[in-house]
Amino acid sequence: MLHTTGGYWDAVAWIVAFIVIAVVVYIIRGLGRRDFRKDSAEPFFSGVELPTEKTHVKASNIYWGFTDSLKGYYSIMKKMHDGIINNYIAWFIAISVLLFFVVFLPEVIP
Amino acid sequence: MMWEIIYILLGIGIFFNLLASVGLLRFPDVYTRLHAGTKCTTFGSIFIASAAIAYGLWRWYDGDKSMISLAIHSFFALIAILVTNPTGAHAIARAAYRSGVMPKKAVTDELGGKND
Amino acid sequence: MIWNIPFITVIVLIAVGLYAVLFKRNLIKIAVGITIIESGVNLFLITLGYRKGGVAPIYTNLPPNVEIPKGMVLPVPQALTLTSIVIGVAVLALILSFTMKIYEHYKSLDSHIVRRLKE
Amino acid sequence: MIDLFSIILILISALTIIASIISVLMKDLLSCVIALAIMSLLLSLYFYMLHAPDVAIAEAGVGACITTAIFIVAIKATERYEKEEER
Amino acid sequence: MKAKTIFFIIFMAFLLYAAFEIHPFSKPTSKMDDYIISNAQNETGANNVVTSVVFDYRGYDTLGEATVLFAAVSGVLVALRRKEDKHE
Amino acid sequence: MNVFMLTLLFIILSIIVAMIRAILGPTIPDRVVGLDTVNTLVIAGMILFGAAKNEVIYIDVSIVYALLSFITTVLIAKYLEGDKL
Amino acid sequence: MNLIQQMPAILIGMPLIAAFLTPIIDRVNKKIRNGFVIVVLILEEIFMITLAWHVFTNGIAIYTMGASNPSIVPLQAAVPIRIVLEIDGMSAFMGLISATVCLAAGIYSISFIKEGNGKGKYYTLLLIMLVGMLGMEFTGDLFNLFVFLEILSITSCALIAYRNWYGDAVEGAFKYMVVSNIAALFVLFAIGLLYSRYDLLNIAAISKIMEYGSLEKIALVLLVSAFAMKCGAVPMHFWAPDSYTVAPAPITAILVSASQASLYALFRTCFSLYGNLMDYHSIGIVLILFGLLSMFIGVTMALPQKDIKRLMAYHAVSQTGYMLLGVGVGLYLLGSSNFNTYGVKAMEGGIFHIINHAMYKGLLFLTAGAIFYRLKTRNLNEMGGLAHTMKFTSIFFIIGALAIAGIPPFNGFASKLLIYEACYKVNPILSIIAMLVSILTLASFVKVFHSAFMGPKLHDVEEAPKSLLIGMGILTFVIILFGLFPGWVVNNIVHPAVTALANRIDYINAVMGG
Amino acid sequence: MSEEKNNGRMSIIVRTIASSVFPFIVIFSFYIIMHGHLTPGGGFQGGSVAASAIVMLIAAYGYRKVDERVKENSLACIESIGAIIFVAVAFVGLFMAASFMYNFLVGSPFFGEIPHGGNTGILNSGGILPILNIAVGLKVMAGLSAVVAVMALSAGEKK
Amino acid sequence: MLVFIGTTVFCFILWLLFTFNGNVWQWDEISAGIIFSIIAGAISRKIVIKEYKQLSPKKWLLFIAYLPRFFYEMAKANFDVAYRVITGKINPGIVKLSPNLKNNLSLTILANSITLTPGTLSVDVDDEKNLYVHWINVKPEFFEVSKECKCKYVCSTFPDWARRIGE
Repeated sequence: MLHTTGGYWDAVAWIVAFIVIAVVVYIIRGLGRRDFRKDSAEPFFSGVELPTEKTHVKASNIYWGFTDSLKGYYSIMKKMHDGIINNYIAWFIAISVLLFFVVFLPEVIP
Repeated sequence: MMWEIIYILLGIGIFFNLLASVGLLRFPDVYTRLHAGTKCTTFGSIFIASAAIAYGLWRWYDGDKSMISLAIHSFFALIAILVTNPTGAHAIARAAYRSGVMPKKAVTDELGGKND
Repeated sequence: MIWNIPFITVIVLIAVGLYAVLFKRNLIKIAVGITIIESGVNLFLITLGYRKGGVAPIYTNLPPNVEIPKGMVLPVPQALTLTSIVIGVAVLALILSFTMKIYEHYKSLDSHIVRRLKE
Repeated sequence: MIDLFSIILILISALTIIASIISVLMKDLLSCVIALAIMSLLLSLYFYMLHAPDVAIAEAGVGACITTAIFIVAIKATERYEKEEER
Repeated sequence: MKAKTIFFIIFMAFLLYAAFEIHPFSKPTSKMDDYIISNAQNETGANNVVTSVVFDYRGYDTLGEATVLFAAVSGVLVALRRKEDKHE
Repeated sequence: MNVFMLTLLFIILSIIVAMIRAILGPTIPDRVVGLDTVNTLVIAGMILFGAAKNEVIYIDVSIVYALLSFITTVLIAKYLEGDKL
Repeated sequence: MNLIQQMPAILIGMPLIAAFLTPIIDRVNKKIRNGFVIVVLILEEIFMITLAWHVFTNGIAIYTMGASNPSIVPLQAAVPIRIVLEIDGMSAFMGLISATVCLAAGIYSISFIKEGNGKGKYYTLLLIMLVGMLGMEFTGDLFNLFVFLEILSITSCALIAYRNWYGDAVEGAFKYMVVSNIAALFVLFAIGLLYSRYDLLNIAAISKIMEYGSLEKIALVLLVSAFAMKCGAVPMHFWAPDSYTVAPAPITAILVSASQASLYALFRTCFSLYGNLMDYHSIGIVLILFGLLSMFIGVTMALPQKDIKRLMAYHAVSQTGYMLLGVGVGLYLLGSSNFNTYGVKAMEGGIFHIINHAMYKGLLFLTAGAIFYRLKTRNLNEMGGLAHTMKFTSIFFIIGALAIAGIPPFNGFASKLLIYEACYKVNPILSIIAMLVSILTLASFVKVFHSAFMGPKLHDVEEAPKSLLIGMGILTFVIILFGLFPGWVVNNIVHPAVTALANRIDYINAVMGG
Repeated sequence: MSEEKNNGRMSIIVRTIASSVFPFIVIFSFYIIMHGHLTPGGGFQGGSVAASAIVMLIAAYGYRKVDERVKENSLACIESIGAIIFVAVAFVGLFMAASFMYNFLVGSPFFGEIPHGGNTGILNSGGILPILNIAVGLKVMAGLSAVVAVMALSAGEKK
Repeated sequence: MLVFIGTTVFCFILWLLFTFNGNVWQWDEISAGIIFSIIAGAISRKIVIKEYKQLSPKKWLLFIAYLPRFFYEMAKANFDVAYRVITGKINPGIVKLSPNLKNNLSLTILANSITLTPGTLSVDVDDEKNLYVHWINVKPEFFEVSKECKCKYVCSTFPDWARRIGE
């Protein structure tokens, strides 16, 4: 039993509920017609022949749309991750300078 | 009396050390610079170390017992300089010759062509 | 009377080393820069411990008329610096051996070329 | 008033800084190593004059020999001149 | 490149500010160190206070230092070891 | 004023002059000569400072330098000779 | 002699002496060496659990190195002279993580690392790495922290470069070495600044008499930015993907908990060293910003990756953001009246996330290693259909992926829930971004699962060897355990850690007495 | 060319001087290590000086010649032994006396003399410090020379 | 074995000198010295001395007798360098000398001596033990001297001293 700010979370209860629901679903599924599956039709792919051999989508092609729509963002990111060691340290210096300003500003501007 | 001796020794040491530096600046090529850099610094350091040795012995003679080790250790530093400095000079000279630095204004070069 | 010149020396040394790390593209130069920063920090620790008129904190053959403890420099920074020097050597050896291996694979020491890992 | 010790310390500081700058700016890495050795040497003198002989010995043993040796071996295995190649 | 230079200069300026803020050179605060200088001989029996700090008061640091060196030597041996026959 | 310290000042001046050679030196051997000179001068300076402060035990450092400076020179010379290590 | 009193020293000393013995045993027999290392790691785990249990029940444990009675700080001087190890709830918590991950990785390495001329040194370095983590987490001394930071980074680099026949491996090691060494040098500089001010090195003693002057501010900035860089907070995270990608898989799993040791040092600096002396609002906001940036940039960079380990490395960056977010919210609220209500909850979430992250990210990296072990590639494009043969590996992967995505009932959900709800009270936008990142995480792991495990059978491979499965199994077991009983874990392990971190006065009094 | 002929050896003068200086450096490094608790120096400093002596031999005679006598694996073993001595002494402090790194020998008969004030140095004072000095010295000597030797070997292989 | 003992004794003497601090040595100092000299001797027994002849005390006495002469030459050398630094008159060249020395030690002594003495700097040494010397002031008469006397002409009596000490 994990108390959060707004309530609580109990994994065991959740699992019990999950199992109960699963059992109920299974029972409901068992109530249906058993012979339905046998004469179910092939899905209709708008006239296109289904490929017989199994295919595998390449990893680089997944979420292609996502990356393509965020092209501007990704080009900036790729420029940031340029793999040059000098720039890695430069970022450290930059962040330190920003932190210096954060820490020292209350002194300058009361 | 003792201080005068030390002054003289230190003076000679300073003179030769400065001479070494000036020689290092004035000479035209590596080999002649090595002459200045090796001989004069060694000689100057000998005098400076001798000043320290004299000082240590004097203080020891005056009753400060542990000052004898100032003299002994300075003596060892002196020996070490004396042994290693000319060897280092030789190593550099040979390396310089083999890496193709020829002596400038050379009258004769009997090593020429033998650096294989 | 010597203002804070040793501390300023330290900062300048760190600046020079950091300059090498930031702007030099040769990997061995970066190692040189790290060594210089290391030296600067070591010098910083030692200068922190210096006390005017102090002698080294060693009782063997102590010169006469040394006031204890105010007449000795602080020992803890020296101990810290010793540790720091050893760590510096260890790091330097490791960095340079990596550099040798990198040259074997990339045939270059330019940090703009040694970047197969990016994006 | 400024005493002799301070003058010497300031001179050594200046020399140390000069040596470090030289070791960064030189294009020939071997010169860098030599400048680094000089810097380590002067640093050791600095430590020595700040009454830290323990550290001075350590810096002597490490800076005079081991560091230089490692650098020279590394330069030997790689290349001697810092090349500015086109981006 | 320009931004890098600016950040670098500002960073060093802050550190330089720190150098001016530290206690004046040759006048350190000493609380722990005075205790160590006075008592090191009695507590550790060593004349060299630095050694007694290195190996007794802060001996654990020295253990760490020895470990660093050991790790670095092992690291160099690992990084520069010869190629094995079977690659992973 | 301690005469040893005064001498040390002159030694530092010599170091400055020797360092000019180490910086200018057109070839590597020139620089090494400068390094060698600086080395010897630093050893002398260390001896002087130890004597000036009446500190007997400080001289160990200069012995270490006197022994080890030679190794740097030999290593660089070895590199220049072009032999394998 | 009271063994539990001496436990901190034994925990540090035992793996150390084992590490020094390993090269000698390696010359005698390889099998004995493997057994020896595993036995030491198991003993370490047992001792760590004992010590942690002791700390959680009895409060802070003190160990003074070299004193005649180690569990009290000698009082003849007004300040601690010797090095003091101070193990409070947070340290013990972090120690548990390190020991567990190292045990799993050690077992995993038996067959993962091929027998060759480097394996003895591999185990030596692994043990020293454990020592480095434990030392960083236990110590109560600033300079000692620096020393162990360096031990950790040196061993990490040596192990990243273990497969030195790949150019990338050495390159990643070089980058990590430079980055971590610069960070460590600035940490040392900051330590010097603090030392110059107070002539002390003990964290508690400095904290007791500290004033918030300009030197302390500079030291604070250097410490925070250096540790933030070492734990991989955006925008100083660039080394993390580089080095995580190329390290051997078990080392990557340990590297995750190693960067969490830096995170621990960051929290220790913020909470125990400076505490509510400093301007904790602004530093809290800075931590929250770090967290948000890390989460978002990490996960968006992870999405298009095609290298499986690089993808996971970006997720590691992203998950670090959650911890920074949770604890940053806690720091932001520290001292206000809201702290006891939801500030504590946020910190509980953040710190619970540390252990969860170490477990599931370790597990994921180990599964990636198992795939690499069979396929010899990390490229997702060349994988496919592995679920046909590598059944256990795929099950482990599913568990890890679901845990990292925050799907109930696994442990990731519990900690994320805590963070969401607490952050919602501060600012709803924080929670919204956190949830968005969680969704994107799930998306990218769906991609990995699809590309690697689903689809037609492309490769004819076998199941991973037994030791790999055991190593993964340990972590899976812990994940399921934590997922099933999050309440128990939070109340008994995480809550003591949070209170230890938040109560600076207790930390000081344990050393300085009264 | 000279590479084959010299096989990495320096000229005969350098070699002779290196040989003659070698025992001097070695005994001096032992002096530094042994008197670490009395004079400036100690395990690390002496160890690095001794390692420098070995580096000098490597420089003067070439790596091959030194490799015939000292293998880097045995150097690594010596280093382990030094480290083990260190940790073992620390553990003796834990199990026999009070705590880890406890200086249990101070006040005991042999190493336990406690000097007072400025003196000329007593070798058998310092408790466990001389033992730790020797351990660290052994370790540093073996470690640093192993580093240089391995790097030199690796650099030489490539050519 | 003799070599080992010789090295050990040498090391032990060095140790005694290092540790001398005004008082008579303590027993622990001496015993530590013996132990460490034996270790140092064992390490360096095959490196240092290659011929038994070098151990003879007569050589050492000769070496000490050689020092004043050597020092005198060194002083002369320095004034020579001072002269050349101030005037800038140099006339350098590399010349070949055949000193006919048999073993390495004597050659080393000769080379180091002539490096520190007037106007000469040893540059190289070949397999036949011929020295190549950089001479800062090559006199024209040098080329007329016969091959055997060249050595004597450049470095006066040093070869004899080196032969007596080294061989």
